[in-house]
Amino acid sequence: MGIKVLFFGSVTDITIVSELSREDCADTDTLEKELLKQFPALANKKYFLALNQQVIHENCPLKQGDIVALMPPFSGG
Amino acid sequence: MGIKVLFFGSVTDITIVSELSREDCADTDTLEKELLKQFPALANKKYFLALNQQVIHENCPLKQGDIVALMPPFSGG
Amino acid sequence: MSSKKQHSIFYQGPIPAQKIADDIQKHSAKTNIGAHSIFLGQVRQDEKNGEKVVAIEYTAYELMVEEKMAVIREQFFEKYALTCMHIHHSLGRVAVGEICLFVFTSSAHRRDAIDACNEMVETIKKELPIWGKEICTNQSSVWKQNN
Amino acid sequence: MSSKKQHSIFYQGPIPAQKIADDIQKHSAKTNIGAHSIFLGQVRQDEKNGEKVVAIEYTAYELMVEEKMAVIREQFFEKYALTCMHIHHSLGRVAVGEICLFVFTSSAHRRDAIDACNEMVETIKKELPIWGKEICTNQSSVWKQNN
Repeated sequence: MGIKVLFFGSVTDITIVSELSREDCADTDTLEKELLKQFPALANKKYFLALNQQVIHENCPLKQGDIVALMPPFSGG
Repeated sequence: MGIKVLFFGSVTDITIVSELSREDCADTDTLEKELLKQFPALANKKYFLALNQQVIHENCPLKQGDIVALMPPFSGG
Repeated sequence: MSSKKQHSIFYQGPIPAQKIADDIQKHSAKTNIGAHSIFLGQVRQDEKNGEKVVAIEYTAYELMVEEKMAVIREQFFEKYALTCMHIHHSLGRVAVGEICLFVFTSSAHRRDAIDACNEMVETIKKELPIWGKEICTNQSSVWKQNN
Repeated sequence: MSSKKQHSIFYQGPIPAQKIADDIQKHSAKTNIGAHSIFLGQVRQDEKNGEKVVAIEYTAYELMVEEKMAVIREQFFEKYALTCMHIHHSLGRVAVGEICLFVFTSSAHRRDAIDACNEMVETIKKELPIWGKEICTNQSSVWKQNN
């Protein structure tokens, strides 16, 4: 089932796709490094990470079925 | 044209009428004394006076055409 | 639709929900608006001396209300960056569950509409010569008191 | 009509004024309500890089919004004496002049409805993963920023 990565808002201007899958990944730091390699423009982008719908502020281990989201600052309302 | 006296809210429970006219009256203090004679229960009633739609806190001279209102505390909304 | 036009705030009987919808709809043409704030007063089924309230009957010193509102309206448009402000208060009988007060403010940014709406509700209750008489199931009545 | 029932806050496209009227009307049966507070967000015709905004396109991390709203809703019902609270946010395209946010709180006494409504508007803008993209006359677009 792998790890699902979701992109939102202005992050999708960089990634073009709104979603991709990784077979496997040890933790969120590793995932971010891989994403930066794939989408170098993310380096200049302000965004938060959410793991399974919870905002995270430090490295978290990943397991099969996890969902990681890259979210720029919210602008609802 | 005289002086018009208006009664509002719970004051009308005492006066029954909502309006009356005085031929003539020197000032609001005199008017109040006359009204208290006519409606003694007003003595125990909390109310404000308005002269020509302006709340007044002291004695004011009256002239023909003036409108005096006896208003209990407001309870709109 | 002029924002500062003065007309009577009084509405005979309850204010229909449909009027609220129509008033909101009218503002879609005002494209500088970003926020609307609305307060609605609804007649609550209180108990007075063991009897249930079934309606409130509103009376007012209408001329004085209009004169005061003209001044208050000017003050609000000076204090807040409002696009428009509409106020409607019922006169006569309003049954439990029906709307008796409708305050509607609009502005480009939300703080003006919200703050003006809040302050207007307090101002109406404190400053306007309007009286409510709560009518109970047994036909008894109690003059409403604002807190 | 259960006050704490959770259902999606999302509404596809603009929120019609008629829906607001219908929602208000439904509350006339709740006779313990004395006050309703409503906030409406309307898409404003801003200018971005000299181009007029014609619409905002909203997207959201819907699953996360629903999970967050369930928690926020519980917190609000603990903090405020609310009879009910209804929140609707548009997804997709909302043109200038149309309604994109509808917050509706009700309570016996006015302070609870008013304070909860105000706080909810701020909470929605700060806490919910929703994004607005302003679409301009020349088809250019700018990601909206909340202040």
